Amino acid sequence: MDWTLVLTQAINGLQLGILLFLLSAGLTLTFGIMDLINLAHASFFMLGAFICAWATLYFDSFVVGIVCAILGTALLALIVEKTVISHLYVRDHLDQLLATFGLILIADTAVHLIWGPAGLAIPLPSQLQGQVRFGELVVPTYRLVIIGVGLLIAATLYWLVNKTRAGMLIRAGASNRQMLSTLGINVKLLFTSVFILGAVLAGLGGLLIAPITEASIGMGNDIIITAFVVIIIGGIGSIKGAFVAALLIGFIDTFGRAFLDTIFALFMSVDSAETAAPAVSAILVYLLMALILVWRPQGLFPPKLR
Amino acid sequence: MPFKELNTVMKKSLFFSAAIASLTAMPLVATAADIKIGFVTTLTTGGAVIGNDMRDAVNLAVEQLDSTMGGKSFEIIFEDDGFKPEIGKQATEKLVKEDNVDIVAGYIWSNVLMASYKAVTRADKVIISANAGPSAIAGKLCHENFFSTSWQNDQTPMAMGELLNARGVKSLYMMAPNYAAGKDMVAGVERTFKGEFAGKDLTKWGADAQLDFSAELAKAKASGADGLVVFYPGKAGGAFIKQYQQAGLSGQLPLYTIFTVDSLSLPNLQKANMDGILGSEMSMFWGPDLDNPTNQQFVAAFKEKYNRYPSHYAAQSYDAINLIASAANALDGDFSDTGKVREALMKADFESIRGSFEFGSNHMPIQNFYARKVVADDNGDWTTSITKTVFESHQDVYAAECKL
Amino acid sequence: MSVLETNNLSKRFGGVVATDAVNLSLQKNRVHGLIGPNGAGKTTLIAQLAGQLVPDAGRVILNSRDITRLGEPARVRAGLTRTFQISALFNDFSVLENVAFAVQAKAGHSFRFWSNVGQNKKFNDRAHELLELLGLSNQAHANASALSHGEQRQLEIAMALATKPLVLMLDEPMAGMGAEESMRLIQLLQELKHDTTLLLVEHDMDAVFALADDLSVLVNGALIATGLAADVRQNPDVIAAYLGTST
Amino acid sequence: MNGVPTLHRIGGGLVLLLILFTPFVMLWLGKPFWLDIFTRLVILAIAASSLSLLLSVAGLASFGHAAYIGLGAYAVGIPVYYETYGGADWLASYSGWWHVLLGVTVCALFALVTGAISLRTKGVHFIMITMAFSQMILYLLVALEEFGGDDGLSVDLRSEFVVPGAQVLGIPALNMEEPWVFYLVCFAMLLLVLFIVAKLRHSHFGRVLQAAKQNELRVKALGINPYRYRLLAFVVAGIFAGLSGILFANYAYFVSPSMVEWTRSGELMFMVILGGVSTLFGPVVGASVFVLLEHFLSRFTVFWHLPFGILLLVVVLFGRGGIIGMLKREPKT
Repeated sequence: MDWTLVLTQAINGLQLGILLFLLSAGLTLTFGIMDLINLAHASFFMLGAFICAWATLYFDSFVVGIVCAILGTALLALIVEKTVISHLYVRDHLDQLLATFGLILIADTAVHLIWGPAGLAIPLPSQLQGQVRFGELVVPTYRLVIIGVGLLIAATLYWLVNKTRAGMLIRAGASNRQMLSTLGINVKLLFTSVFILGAVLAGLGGLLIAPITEASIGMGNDIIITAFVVIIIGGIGSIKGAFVAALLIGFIDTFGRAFLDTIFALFMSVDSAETAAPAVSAILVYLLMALILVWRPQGLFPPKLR
Repeated sequence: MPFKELNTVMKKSLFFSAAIASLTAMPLVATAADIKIGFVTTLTTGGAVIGNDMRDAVNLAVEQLDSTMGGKSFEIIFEDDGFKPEIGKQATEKLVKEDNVDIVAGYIWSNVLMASYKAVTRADKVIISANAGPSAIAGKLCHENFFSTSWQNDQTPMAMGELLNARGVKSLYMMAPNYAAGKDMVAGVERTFKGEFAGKDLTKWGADAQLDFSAELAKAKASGADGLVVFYPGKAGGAFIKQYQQAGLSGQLPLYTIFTVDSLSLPNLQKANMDGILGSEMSMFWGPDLDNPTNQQFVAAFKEKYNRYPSHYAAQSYDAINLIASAANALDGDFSDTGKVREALMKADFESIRGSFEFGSNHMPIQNFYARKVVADDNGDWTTSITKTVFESHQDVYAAECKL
Repeated sequence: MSVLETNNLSKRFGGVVATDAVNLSLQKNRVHGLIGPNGAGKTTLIAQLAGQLVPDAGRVILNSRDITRLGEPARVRAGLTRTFQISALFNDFSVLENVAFAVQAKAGHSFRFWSNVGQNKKFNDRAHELLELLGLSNQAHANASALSHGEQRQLEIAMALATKPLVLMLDEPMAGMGAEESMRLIQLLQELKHDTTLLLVEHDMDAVFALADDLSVLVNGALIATGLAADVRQNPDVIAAYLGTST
Repeated sequence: MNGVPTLHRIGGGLVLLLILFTPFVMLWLGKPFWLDIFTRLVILAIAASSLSLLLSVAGLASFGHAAYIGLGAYAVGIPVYYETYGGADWLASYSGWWHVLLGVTVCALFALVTGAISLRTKGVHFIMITMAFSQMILYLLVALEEFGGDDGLSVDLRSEFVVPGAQVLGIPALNMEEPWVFYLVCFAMLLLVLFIVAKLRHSHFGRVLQAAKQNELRVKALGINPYRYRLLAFVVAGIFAGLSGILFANYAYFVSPSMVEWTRSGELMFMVILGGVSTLFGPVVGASVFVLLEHFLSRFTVFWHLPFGILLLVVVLFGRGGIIGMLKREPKT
């Protein structure tokens, strides 16, 4: 086996995992604390990418684009939380699924009407366009940026959740919702903040990946299901679980795509291996979830005292 | 009490029923046109980029024909396939049964076409594909009422294989989406390419298509191939080109594309400074600079009206409407006898953007294929330019399987 | 004769001992009171007897049969039924349907798909009998959620009785009841012990002393005294640890 | 006794009659397309009713119901494909009886296996694990290259239902290719499914499901383990959804993996909730409104997802109990 190739794929898996983590972190928090299934998380992923792309092109600066995207998704999240989401906290999961699915439809059509069907590309500053060389290994600079930024955000989140008072409340909320109100916390404010935090993280994920894949309509709808798989595997409400599961799935998906056909070709014809491998690697993630749920119905790291 | 309740429920149920009934009975939008042409394409989702280009070309043709063909007024009824076979099939049924159109055209995607064409042929009407050309419908499933103004899927990649031979490529890596057209493309290249395959990848396609090709690009690079061929229509194409450049492969692993780089993606790529694509080659039956009067008129009119280059999707759609118009002229606008419509279409007596147009026995065009290269035009806008003719009067290989 | 007994039943949660080698023995057709201060582990003990919690060690024996490994539904079918501290009813069902369903549960498997269960005479008649017994007849067609708190407690018992238990474990049945309702319930339980055996967990000491033939006292997960109610009440440890301070 | 159930029956009967006759009236008015729309409507109503057995009766939010529609559809598509183009003689057939046998068996087995695993989880985990199994079917179908993979498979002929000996007695065979005959077959299937669901709802079995939906703890404390009852409900619902898939393949002359996408499962849920979860006819009303709305909105604009999404929000936020719930509610005075 070619070790540079394996290493390259490992970096790709890490990048995918980080992206999944950005998306899942908000999802697992809103889920754990507010008991809210939010499909519309996917829309913030998309909106982050579109706003960033639009602002980058308009102001001709990637940095301005990022700032606009963060502020924009935060503002939109605030509006959506106040008008729709806050009414859903007391509803059952089905209502939440449907209402947030409705939000996705609205957001997708709105983006089509505003920016057209084509999607937007984000031009990268030239410093980020190149490649970095580690001996044999050549890695696109921008992918390292994604990984670096993602790890930084993960570390910040870890600090926020584990070392600050706000984080204490978040953890308390994720493990025991009743406790919050007995502690005399402004629950509404906490919920709104957590929702916005989650939305901004999703938007960050979207704008980070957009220079690679372009901002396109429904780009989040594809990945949100995987993000749900991540938080289920990681244990609902657990940031640590989301991180571990996101990386796990990132690696499994990438390595599955990269090497499964080679492995399959060992015991079947090359042709059937090449068609079977993508399907099987697509199934791998769900298979993993089903197995983990059978083994540990609460996921890998369920918050205690649930 | 029960009576009161009964009353309310009855009233409300009746109201509900009346609501359904009145919705159902809603009069159709009255249309005055004599000839109705249905056009099924993708107008929502990311696929709408292509669909809009086709619609623009159709509207240009309608404008140039002044909404008359064969002395009769005509109109186009556009339907959205939502990028999904079932929705396309449903839209086709609606065109045939409710709008009672004379001819149905359009169809970007092979799977949508395959799901839909029987709805048209069952009603003994004619269907004209303005893009999709799956092998089945060119071969064993060919139908007398089916015509194409595009190509059979295998032809363009076969031309690519030939082009690769001419460019001296010995070892090839190929990537395509894992669906029928993708596999046809791989098979097409294999048919004519004389070197060996260093590897190939079929990636996930459909609603949740794979857009991150890092894993595959790494493999391609490691394979030691001296050429990379990709087929990624629509938004995946743009994503691919970016990653190709970011991975630092431009200049190292020459890129050849099939239906990936076109007038739709080039402006976007230019905006994102993806100059790695400049100079890359593709195979195609047509190009904006193809030298014939009809084409030059078409490209100029399209650019004037929409302020951009037309894509081949647009060119094919433009041809489809003009082909229908030629049949209308031959039949004085009377489409009631499907047999006669077929005969008239078969003659293909119209000014094609290809220069000349001829149908094979399976109602697929017999046509030239060219190599095109990505260049900047005089205004600095990126476009493609024909560099050589790869095939002359090429017929698809499935025509032999068609028993028409 | 002992109907239900435990041998060295033990359960820990992390470092906390919730049940500490408990040896409990219930005699047939008697009321056995189980008392102890808050947090003594009464509910945990009941949960282990009912099969909701698996003990770390020890055995549960019902009618000389080891049921330690049986799941909750199987124990109920074997004759060991519980009521809940907080009423656990089917709120969308009527009162009658609640009890009829409990009767249905006792009647054997419910893989019957055709006949309308709401019109099952056997179930409804038995349910009416039980409602009569608990004094809920006039509420039979009300929604369970519409009952008053005390009535819900009674419905809870009616449902438990529908399973014809050998041993009925009552987890604070009087909680939240008015004085009059409590009196009625005490009378009822007195009569019930002729047909069944009762384990009564209760905070209302008057009720316990009025009803209990035997008494056990649980402190910090361990039984500090068990035996005839009259004897246990005199036990100095019990007076010191519990009665002296709590009442 | 309480009068409301009877009233529901009257209202529901009205809706069914309307569904039955509208397309024929439209056919008579020269609008044959309505037969298509209503055929689709009835097939989706079957699928939604089967889901309501899980969702409304048993309280099990299965988010993978589309998988059974796909399996049922391929149980028609694959045998017809082989019969038309040769191969796999043991499977190939145009016989509708064979398709039904195959579809029902496959759906029942799939439901049995995945249900046995899924029902060990609760709440949102159940939602996600059912979706995961459905995604596996999706990618499995995509991988079936022989049957068109992602592109799906054309079904050249509809299932043939030949009753042995019927011809001898002079009864003509059902011509499923005739749209109105096919419509009546679908409608009859809807009646059958509704009848069975209604029966189950009020049976001993149904009461266990309803009780376990309200208070699982108590059901166990009464000596019943709801697991096997739920599993059976899961299998029955799967079979009915499979039947709707068999009809769908016949209706569309086409099967494809996109029938199994998670959004399809979501749409089915929407139909059940739109109509009202606590009633027998809710899913029928929900499916009707869904299909008609989709049709009319998409005629006004290609951006019909926008009003549709808004409607979804409105129904969830303000229309508790769905349409039937709103009909039942007394007007405020």
